[in-house]
Amino acid sequence: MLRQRFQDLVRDRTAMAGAALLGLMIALAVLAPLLGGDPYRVDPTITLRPPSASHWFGTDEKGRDLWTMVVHGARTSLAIGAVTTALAVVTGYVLGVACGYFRWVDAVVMRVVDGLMSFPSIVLVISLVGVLGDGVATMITGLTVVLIPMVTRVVRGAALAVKAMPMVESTRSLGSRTSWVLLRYVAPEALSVTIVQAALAFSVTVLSVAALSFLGIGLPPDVPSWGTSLSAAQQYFYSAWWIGVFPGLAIVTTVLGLVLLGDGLRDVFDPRSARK
Amino acid sequence: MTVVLDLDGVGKDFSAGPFFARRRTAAVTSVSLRVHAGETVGLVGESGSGKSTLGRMAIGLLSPDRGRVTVQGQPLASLTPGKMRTFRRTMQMVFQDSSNSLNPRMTLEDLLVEPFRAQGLHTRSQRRHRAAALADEVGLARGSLVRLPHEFSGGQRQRISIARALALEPDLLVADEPVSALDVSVQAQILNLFKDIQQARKFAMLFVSHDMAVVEFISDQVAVMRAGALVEFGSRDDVFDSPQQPYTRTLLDAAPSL
Amino acid sequence: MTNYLLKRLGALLPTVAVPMVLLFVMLRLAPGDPAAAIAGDSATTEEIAEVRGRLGLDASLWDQFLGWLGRVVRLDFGDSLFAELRVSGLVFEHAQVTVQLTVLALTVALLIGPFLGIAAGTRRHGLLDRVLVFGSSIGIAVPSFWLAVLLIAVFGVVWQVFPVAGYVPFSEDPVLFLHHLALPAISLGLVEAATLFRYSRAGVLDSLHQPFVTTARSMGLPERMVIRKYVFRAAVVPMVTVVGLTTGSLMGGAVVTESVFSVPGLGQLLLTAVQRRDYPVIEGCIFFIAVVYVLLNLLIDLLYSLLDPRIRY
Amino acid sequence: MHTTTEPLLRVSGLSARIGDLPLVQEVGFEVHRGRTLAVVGESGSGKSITAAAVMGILPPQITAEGSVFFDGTELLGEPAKRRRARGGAEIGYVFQEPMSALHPLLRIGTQMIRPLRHHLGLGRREARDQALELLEQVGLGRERKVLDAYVHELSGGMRQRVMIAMAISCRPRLLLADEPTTALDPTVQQQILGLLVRLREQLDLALVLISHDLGLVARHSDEVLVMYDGRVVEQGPTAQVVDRPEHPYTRALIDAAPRLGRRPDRLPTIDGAVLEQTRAMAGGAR
Repeated sequence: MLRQRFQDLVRDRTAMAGAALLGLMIALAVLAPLLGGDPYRVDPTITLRPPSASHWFGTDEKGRDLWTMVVHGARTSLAIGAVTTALAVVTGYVLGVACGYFRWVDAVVMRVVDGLMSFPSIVLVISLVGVLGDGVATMITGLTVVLIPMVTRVVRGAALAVKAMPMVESTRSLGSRTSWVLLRYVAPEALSVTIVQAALAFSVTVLSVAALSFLGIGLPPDVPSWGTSLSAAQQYFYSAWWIGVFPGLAIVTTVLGLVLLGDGLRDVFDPRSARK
Repeated sequence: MTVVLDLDGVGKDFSAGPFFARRRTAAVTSVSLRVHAGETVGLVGESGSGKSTLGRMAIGLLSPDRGRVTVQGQPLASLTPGKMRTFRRTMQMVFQDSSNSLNPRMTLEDLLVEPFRAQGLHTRSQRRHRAAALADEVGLARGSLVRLPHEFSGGQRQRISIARALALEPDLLVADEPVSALDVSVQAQILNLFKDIQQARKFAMLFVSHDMAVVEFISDQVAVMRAGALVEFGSRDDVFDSPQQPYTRTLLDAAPSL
Repeated sequence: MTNYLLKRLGALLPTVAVPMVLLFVMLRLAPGDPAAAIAGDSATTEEIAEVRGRLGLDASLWDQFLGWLGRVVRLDFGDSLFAELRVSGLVFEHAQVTVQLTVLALTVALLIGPFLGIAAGTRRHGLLDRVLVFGSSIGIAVPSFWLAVLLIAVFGVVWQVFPVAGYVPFSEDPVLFLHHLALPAISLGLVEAATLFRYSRAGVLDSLHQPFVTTARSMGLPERMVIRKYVFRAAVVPMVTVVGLTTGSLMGGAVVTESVFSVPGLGQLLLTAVQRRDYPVIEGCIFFIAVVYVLLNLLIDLLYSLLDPRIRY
Repeated sequence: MHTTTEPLLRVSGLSARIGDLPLVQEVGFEVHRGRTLAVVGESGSGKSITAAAVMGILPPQITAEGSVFFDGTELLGEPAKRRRARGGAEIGYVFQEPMSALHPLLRIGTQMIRPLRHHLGLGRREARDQALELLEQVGLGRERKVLDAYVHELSGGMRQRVMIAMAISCRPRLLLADEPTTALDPTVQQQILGLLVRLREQLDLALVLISHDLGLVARHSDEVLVMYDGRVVEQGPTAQVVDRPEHPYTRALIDAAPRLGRRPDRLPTIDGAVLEQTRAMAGGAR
C-alpha cells in the first residue's frame, strides 16, 4: 500500500517539481563546505562587490562572499527545519493518536493545543525566544512548541475519524486489545495526514527562522542565515541589490519546494482533504 | 432449547437536538426478548426504530441504560473490560457496510487470522490453517488470501465479514442489515449462506433488517420494532400470516411483491 | 444564545491562558537568572536584586503564580521595566496602529484572493487557472518581509512614490495615513491573498460537484445563475473560517512587517521588549493579541450561524 | 393497450463510455405521455447513466452517442445551452438523495421559486403562490412553513415530495426519476411511488422510473426495461415481463429476490452461466 502511494507520488508532477527544488537546496546545504568558502571570513577590502566570476552572488556589507553565505544559510535553515520538524511531528503524532483514542488525554491536551493553535505562531516564538534568550536550541524549542499543536490537531482529527469507522467497531467486537487497534488501525491511518503535515511544518519552520533572524532574534548574529543577510539588505539595497535578492530567492525556492511537495503528498496521502 | 440471548427490559437513551436544548430521547425504550440456540430471530423495523441499537446492546458493543443483557447465562454488565474481551468469542456481529468494516490495509488472510490473534488462540501456523478453512466455508477462493478488501466485490466482502464472525465459533451472531447494500442476485447468495452455516453450526442469530421479505425468508421468530419499542413478537408463520398489530400489517402492505 | 456565548468564552479561555502561563513558566524555569540578564552585564548585585524584586522573582514559585494570576485577572501588568509607563497604556497605544494595518492588509487580501479564486475555480484547467495556481504557490513561499524589502526598493527608493518608513495617524491626515501604510498593507496582504485564493478556489471546485448544483442545472437554470446563486452560496461558508484564520496570521505578520517599515505598532513594541527582556510588556502584548483572537473567534461563530441555517446555538 | 400517437421520447442506439470503457451499449426504448416505463437493473447495469444521458447531465468525462429523440427534436448533439434550457421546462428529474440534491443553505421556497421565475416568467409573488400550489399537489398542503424551511428540517419523505414538486414545477412533459425511493423507508416508498403515478395521470406526463428493485416498481409501471452490464436484456409490458419473462436473466432476477408468502428453504441464485449467456445474447462479445 505504501509502495503504491509512493509510486503515485513519483507520478505526481507537482510533487516531483517540489522534490526537485527541495533536493537542490538540500544538496547545497550538504555540500556547502565544498561549494562555498569560509562563511566567517570577513574581508573589509571587498565589501558590497557586485556578482562576478570570483564572487558569483557578490559580497555583503562585511565583505563576505554572498554565495558562501547563501549555501551556509541553507545549512542553518534546513538543519533547524529538519530537527524542529522531526521533534514536532513525532510528538504531535503520538499526542494526536493518544488524543484521538483516549478521552481523558484528549480533554487535557486539546485545551492546551487549542490555546496555542489559535495564536499567531510567530508572535509566540518571538516571545518565547525573548523569555528564553537567544540561541539555536532556544529557537528550536520555541518553534517546536508552536508546531506541535498544529500536528496534534490534524492527527487527532484523523484518529477520531478512524475510531468512528465501522472497521474499528468490527475489530473491537472480535475482542482486540486497545494496543492492537491503535497499532494496526489508528496509527497507519493517522500517518498519512502526518506526512502531509511534516511538509507544512517544515515550510513554516524555514519561514519562521528567516523571519526571526531577519528581526535579529534567536540566532547569534554571526551564524550565516538568509534572514540575517536580508536584514542587511534593508540598508544597502539601493547600492547592492544582490544582498536583497539572492537570500530571498533561496527562501522562496526552499519553501516553494516544500509547498509543492506538500500539495503532492496531500493528493496522494489525504485525497479527502485535498478536494476540500 | 437453551436460551442464548436474554434481553430483559433493555433500553438506551441518546442525547439529540441542538447544542443547548439537548434532550435525551430513548432510542430503545424497554425491550425484552429471548433468542434460543439454533434459532433465528428476525428483528424488523423502519429507520429510527432502534433495531440496530438493540442489536449492538445484545453483544455488548453498547451498554444499556436500563435492563439486563444476558448471554449464555452471563450478565454482560458484570463483566470487567478484560473479561468482556475474552467473552466476545461467545458473541459476534456481521456488519452492514462491509467496505468500511474491514481494514483496507489487511489482506484476506490477515483479516481471517485477526479473530484468533485478538483472542490469543492457536499457534501461528494453526491460525493460517484455520483462516484457509474459513475461506473455504464461506466460499472464498484460497488463491485470494493475499488480496486486499478493495479487490473483492461487495458480496465477497460480506462473505469475509461472515467468516470473521464465525472464526471464534460464537454461540450468538447478530447480523445488522447484512444484505441491504447488496444487489438482488448477490443478496440471495448471502442469505443462503447464512442459512447454511446456521444449520451447520447451530448458533443463535439475531437478524436485523428493514426488509419484510428478507426477514420472512431467514427467520424462525420475528420481532417488530417501532419507535424504540417491541410491538409484535411471534413465530414467523404467525406474524406473517395473521399479524396482530396494524403496524405490522402496514409494513407487510408496503413490502414489494410480484 | 447567551448560554452559548458563555460556553464559547469558556472554551476560548485557553487561548488567553495557555500562552500566558507558558510565558510565566518559561521565564521561571529557563536556565540562568533572568534578573541578571535583564539588569545587564555591568549590573551590581544590588541592581540585580532590585530587578528580581520588581519582577517578584524572590518569592516561591507558587506565591509568584498566585500574585501573577491576581494581577492578570485585574488586567494589571504593571510598568515597563525601562520606562515609567503603564504597560496597559503602551499596549493600547501601539495596538491601534497594528489593528489599522491589519484591517488594511485584510482589505487588500480580500480584494484579491477570493475574487481570483472564484475566477480560477470556475475555469478549472484553463490557462488563467494554471497561472494563478502557480502564482499562489509562489505567493505562499514568499516571506512577507522580503516582499516588503523588495517593495521598498522599487516603490520607495527607485520610483519614490511611497514613503519607505513611518506612520501618520489617521486623525491627523487620512491621506498621508494611507500613503504611509500602503506598502506595509500590500506586502502583508499579498501573501495572505495567496492563501485566500487557494481556499476559495478549492471551495468553488468542491461546491461545483455537489449534487444540489446538478439539481439546479437539471432545472434548466443558466450556468451563470447556478454559479452565482448556488455555488457561491455554498463556497462562502467555509471561507468565513479561513478569513478568521487569515486575520490572525495577518496580526502575526504585522509584527514583522512593522519592523521593516518602522511602523510604531504592537510588533515594534514587542520586538523592543523582547530585545530588552521587558517581561511586563511582553506579557501585555501577548495578552492583548490573545484577547483579540478570542473576540475574532466569537465573531466567526456568529457569522457562521448567520450563514448556515444548520447551525443553531 | 397501444397508443397510436408518436412516443414523447424515443431513445435508440444509445451508448455511453468513459474513454474506451463502454458503460451503456445500444440501448433503445420509447415512452408515451401518460405512461410509465420502469428501467430495472442491478448496480453497474447502466440504468442511471441512461437516465443522465437523456437528461444531458452526464459528468464531462462520459460521452454519449446514438439518438435521444424527444418530442420531435434530436437532443444528442444539440448545443449545450439549448439542451440545458429544456431542463425543468420540458424534462423534470427526480434524484435519489433529496437530502444532498437540495441546497442545504437555501430555503425550500427560494429553490422552488427560481426555476418558476426563470422558465415561466412569474413575478416573485406569483411564483410563491405557485410554489404553494405545487406543495399541495405533492401532498404537503399549502404550507408556508415548508417554503420557509431548510432541507435538514424536513423528514425524508417530505424532502422527496419537495424534490418532486420542483421537478414538475415548470410543467415538463417527461419526468425521469432515478431511484427516487431507495433512501426511504418501505412505507414511505409506496407513498412516493403512488404520488409519482398520480401526478403522471393528472399532468399527462411520460414517466421513467429507474430502480434496482423490479418488485417495487412492477405495480407502478406499464412497461419494463431490464438492463444488465450496460445492455438491454428484455423489455415489454410489465405484466408480461413479470409473469412470463422470456430471458433467463429476468427470470433469475425475479426468483432471486425473496418475496412475501413464498417461504422457500433456499433462494435460487443467478449462476455464472446465465450471466455469461446474458452478456452474449444482449450484444455479442466485447
